[in-house]
Amino acid sequence: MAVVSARSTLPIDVTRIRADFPVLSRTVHGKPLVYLDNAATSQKPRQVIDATREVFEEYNANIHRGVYEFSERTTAAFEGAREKVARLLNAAATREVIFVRNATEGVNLVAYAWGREHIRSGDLIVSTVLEHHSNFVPWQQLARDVGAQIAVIDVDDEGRLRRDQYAAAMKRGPRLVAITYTSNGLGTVLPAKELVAEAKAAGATVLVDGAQAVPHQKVDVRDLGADFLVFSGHKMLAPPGSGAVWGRAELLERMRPFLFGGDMISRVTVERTEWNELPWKFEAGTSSYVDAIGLGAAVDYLETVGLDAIHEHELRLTGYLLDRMREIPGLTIYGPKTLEDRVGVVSFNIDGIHPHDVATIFDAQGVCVRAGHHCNQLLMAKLGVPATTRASFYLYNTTAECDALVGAIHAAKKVFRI
Amino acid sequence: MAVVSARSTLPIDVTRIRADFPVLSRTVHGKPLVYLDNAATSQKPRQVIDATREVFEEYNANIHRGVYEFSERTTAAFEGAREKVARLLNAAATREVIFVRNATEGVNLVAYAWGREHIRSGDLIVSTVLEHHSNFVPWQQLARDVGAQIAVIDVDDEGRLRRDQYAAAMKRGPRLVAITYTSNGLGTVLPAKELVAEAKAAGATVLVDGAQAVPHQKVDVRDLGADFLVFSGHKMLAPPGSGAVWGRAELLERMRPFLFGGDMISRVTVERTEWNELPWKFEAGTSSYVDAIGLGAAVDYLETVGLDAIHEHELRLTGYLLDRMREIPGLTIYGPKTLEDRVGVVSFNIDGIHPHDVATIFDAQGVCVRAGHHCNQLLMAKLGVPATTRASFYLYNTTAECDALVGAIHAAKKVFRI
Amino acid sequence: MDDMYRDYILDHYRNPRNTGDLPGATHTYHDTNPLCGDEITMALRIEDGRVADVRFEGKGCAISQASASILTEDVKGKTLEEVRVIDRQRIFENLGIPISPARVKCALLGLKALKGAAWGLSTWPGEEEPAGAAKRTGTE
Amino acid sequence: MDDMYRDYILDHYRNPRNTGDLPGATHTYHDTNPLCGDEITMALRIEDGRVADVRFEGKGCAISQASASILTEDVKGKTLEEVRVIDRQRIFENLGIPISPARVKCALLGLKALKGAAWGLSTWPGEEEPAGAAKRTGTE
Ligand SMILES: Cc1ncc(COP(=O)(O)O)c(C=O)c1O
Ligand SMILES: Cc1ncc(COP(=O)(O)O)c(C=O)c1O
Repeated sequence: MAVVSARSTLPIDVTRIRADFPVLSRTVHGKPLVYLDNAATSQKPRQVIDATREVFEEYNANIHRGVYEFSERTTAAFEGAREKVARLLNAAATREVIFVRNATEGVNLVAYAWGREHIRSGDLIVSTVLEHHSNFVPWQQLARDVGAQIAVIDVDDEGRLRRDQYAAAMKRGPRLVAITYTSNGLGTVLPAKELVAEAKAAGATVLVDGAQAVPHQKVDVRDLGADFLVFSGHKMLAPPGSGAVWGRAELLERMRPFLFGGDMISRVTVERTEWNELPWKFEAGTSSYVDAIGLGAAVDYLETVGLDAIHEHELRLTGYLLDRMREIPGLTIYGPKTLEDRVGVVSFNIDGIHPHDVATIFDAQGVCVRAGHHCNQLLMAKLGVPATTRASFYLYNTTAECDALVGAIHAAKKVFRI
Repeated sequence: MAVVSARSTLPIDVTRIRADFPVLSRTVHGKPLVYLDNAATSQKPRQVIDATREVFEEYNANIHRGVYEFSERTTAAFEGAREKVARLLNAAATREVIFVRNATEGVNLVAYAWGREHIRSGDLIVSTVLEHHSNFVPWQQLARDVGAQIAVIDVDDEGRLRRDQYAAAMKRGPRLVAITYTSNGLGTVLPAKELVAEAKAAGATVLVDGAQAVPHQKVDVRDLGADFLVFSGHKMLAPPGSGAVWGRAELLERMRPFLFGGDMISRVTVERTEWNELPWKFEAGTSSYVDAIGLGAAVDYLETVGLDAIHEHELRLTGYLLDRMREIPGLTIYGPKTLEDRVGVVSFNIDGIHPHDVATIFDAQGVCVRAGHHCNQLLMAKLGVPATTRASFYLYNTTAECDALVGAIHAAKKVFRI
Repeated sequence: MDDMYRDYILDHYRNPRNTGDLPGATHTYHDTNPLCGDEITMALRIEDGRVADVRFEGKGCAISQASASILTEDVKGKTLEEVRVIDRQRIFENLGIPISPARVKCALLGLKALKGAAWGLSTWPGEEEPAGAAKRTGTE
Repeated sequence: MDDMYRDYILDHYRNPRNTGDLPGATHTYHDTNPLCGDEITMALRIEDGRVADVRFEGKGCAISQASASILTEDVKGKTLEEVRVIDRQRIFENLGIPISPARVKCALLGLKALKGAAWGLSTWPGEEEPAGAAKRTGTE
């Protein structure tokens, strides 16, 4: 099944884009790769691969404090990547961007460095049933340790957040609201700006999990109004090991550091330590500076294509796939029925076939999807299933790949004689 | 100044090795690169660069739980890297190896997950004046938070640990002993096995900072007898972002996780979370799996050359450089006078020239060294200087590079009309 | 794929043998694979050191359910000594189909529950993965 | 390198101008660059809105000490308004030598101490690095 080029009516030139991703021309079990597991991780364009290789081959040295040219070059590339991320998010200042390994470490950083200082016994933390474990378990454990409560806001039958429940929770004066922007399990896009505004009006500090949003649409932290935003580079064309916490400088300034060690100090004596300035105060030890430089190259790539165009492209693919899947009997499709509040992710089950069997059969067709709970066990419990099969898009996917997925669904039914 | 090949009497074939490192043939300010900042970070051989690129170009997918071939391949490469590290350290089990970003995160993991559970008010933590900030500040902060005490063992005039002070501290029944194996500031190699034995006899839990040892000599954790060992991949030919904590399984099993989120759970409900098995219990979120795969390739490379041979090679270079530097008037050389307890690092000052000026002048000659406190402010205070100039070796360095360094010292004196 | 989802596999999946309650069970064990939600309960009636009867109940993928079903057929009538030597290799042979690394846990869930029932052990001779095999766990 | 460590730089380093105690100082500020241990104390005597006298004391690298020494010559007699507009560019021009990114903090330490003395401020118009410049901090 050949992957044909996108039509010119699509908002981006997918054929050209695909040529930038070496892995996309590989085969799996003799079939062309159809990579539809982008919510788990994205593939990388040559521009990112080359940026990281260039560091190693041309000028690698440890960053910061090296009084020689290679260290200056590597430092400039690393700090330049931070500026790119700050610009991408429209942060008020570059020092508001802290490099971390991934969104998960980002949430933990905030939970340890802000949460353990500010959340007290009896305080309320508001979360949702849509949260990835990474934006739930840190708060659950914090709540357990300090005796705080967690309210988990439910979703309606289409996977949209129960705004009535959310509004009611706001009346209880939460100390912290920790919510996702886009659900990795369903593709639901939450009205993040409105939710943040309600939370801020209620006096809460707000963390937004942007792991599935920052890669797929324009996220402007000043417009969003939250206090913290976290995301992972590996889901947006960058190497695993890159990611960031954006935080409002006033908050970050007042927070105690999370990890202690080299680079985050300004002066150490036996008795006490003075911290470095932002953002380095939160970056202990040798950063994953090559991964971060890769993230900078990924931001360049995404901005060249345009995040609005990418979003539009994914909307079209999602609409196309949903339409094609609705023709197939015996499928359960989860999440919003319209494109208004969803993008990029299609979670489903084939009646009578377990998702693991589905994924195995798809794999034989070259079609890569996730099967499982997607680190969304609260959501799975709500849906009443142990697992789903999930296809998720990115800028390089095509309608032909949607067709391949549909073909794989038919193949699975055939294998199972359904 | 050409970098000539090593003589055949050297224990390793440096000419062949150098050909594997693309960056080593670069020039700086028109001069051949003489990279002597290996204690800060190492350069990377083609084998490591290619291993990481291969993931991105041939089979990248997120690890664990992916029911398709690419994910299986990436998972196998990642877990294979863990097995290589476990074998390198002679760990009793692969699950005793936890991947972290760097040695610093490793110490913090132990400080949070073990330390905050076991160190109580009034307890004693034993550290040394040789510690890198990364193995001191986490304990200092922990001590501050729980009301524990820290004893900082001094060094003698040659930078050897004061065994008398150490033995006296052991009599006080420390809860934790956190010591470096090799000093990054002086190159002193501590008698780690003896120190660990004394600490264990005193009933302490022992963490060894292997950041400067694991890259440069054979470290066998079963022989060493410690409870935890940490190190960074980037100092041993691997990409930044890779590193590990080795811990004894009995301890790791009983420890609560440090970072919470995806991958480290086995089951999440609103009320509670069950943890995954070792080692994944400590690896929350998407690991830096490509960096870790690079670390696996680096271990292969180091084992092919042979860690004993590398150690021998660095001993010879250290001896050669010390001899040549002793001929130069107006130098202060820090650390042990003999090779018995030192390797790989030569810290010095040129009378009348600040290390920053030294490094700038060296840079113009293509010679890369560190100038500063080396994240060793306790040691600098002991030495009574704000900073030193530090040259540090790795397997690809040559006596010709030592000569280049000596030439640069003369050049610095000339520039300063000394 | 027809290699893997053969008729007898699908038959065991859809019409599992030896299911339901086991009256007079002497040993019972429930195990899960939290990654995919597969669950299996194994119940044994051991008499004179032999598996006089065995039943299982479960839900999950075709591989885990068929593997458990086949396993019950295999162990019925065996001595505990004979049961003890059943290893992962035997399970794969019983299944008679290629099992990719990601599906190993599915294939072995029944064995895990069985060993739990018979010995209440969490390790079982021959159940461990051979050195070099990567284990699977759950993230995205 | 002779570009950088010119005679007048070494001369200012070895024979710094305007050093020592400043009797009747109206403003004093001590600043350090903890990365290299450089230290500078700037003392000013401001009279009628002018720098009637200035002295510094410090230790550190040639660049930081020469830069501070030259700066004291530059500001003596200036009005506070004139002092306020001294920016990093001016410092580089005063030094008259190429300053690599890693040495910028050295070059600017005197200015930082001066501004601290005059205004007790931690930011100073024109002291910020231009967008795109990487800052230096300390690790290995
Ligand atoms: C002895 C020692 N410990 C710890 C570290 C910290 O290593 P990293 O910055 O990779 O965490 C270093 C690095 O300089 C070191 O030399
Ligand atoms: C919504 C959401 N949050 C957090 C994460 C965790 O990301 P990472 O594993 O990169 O830390 C993910 C990744 O799946 C996600 O989809």
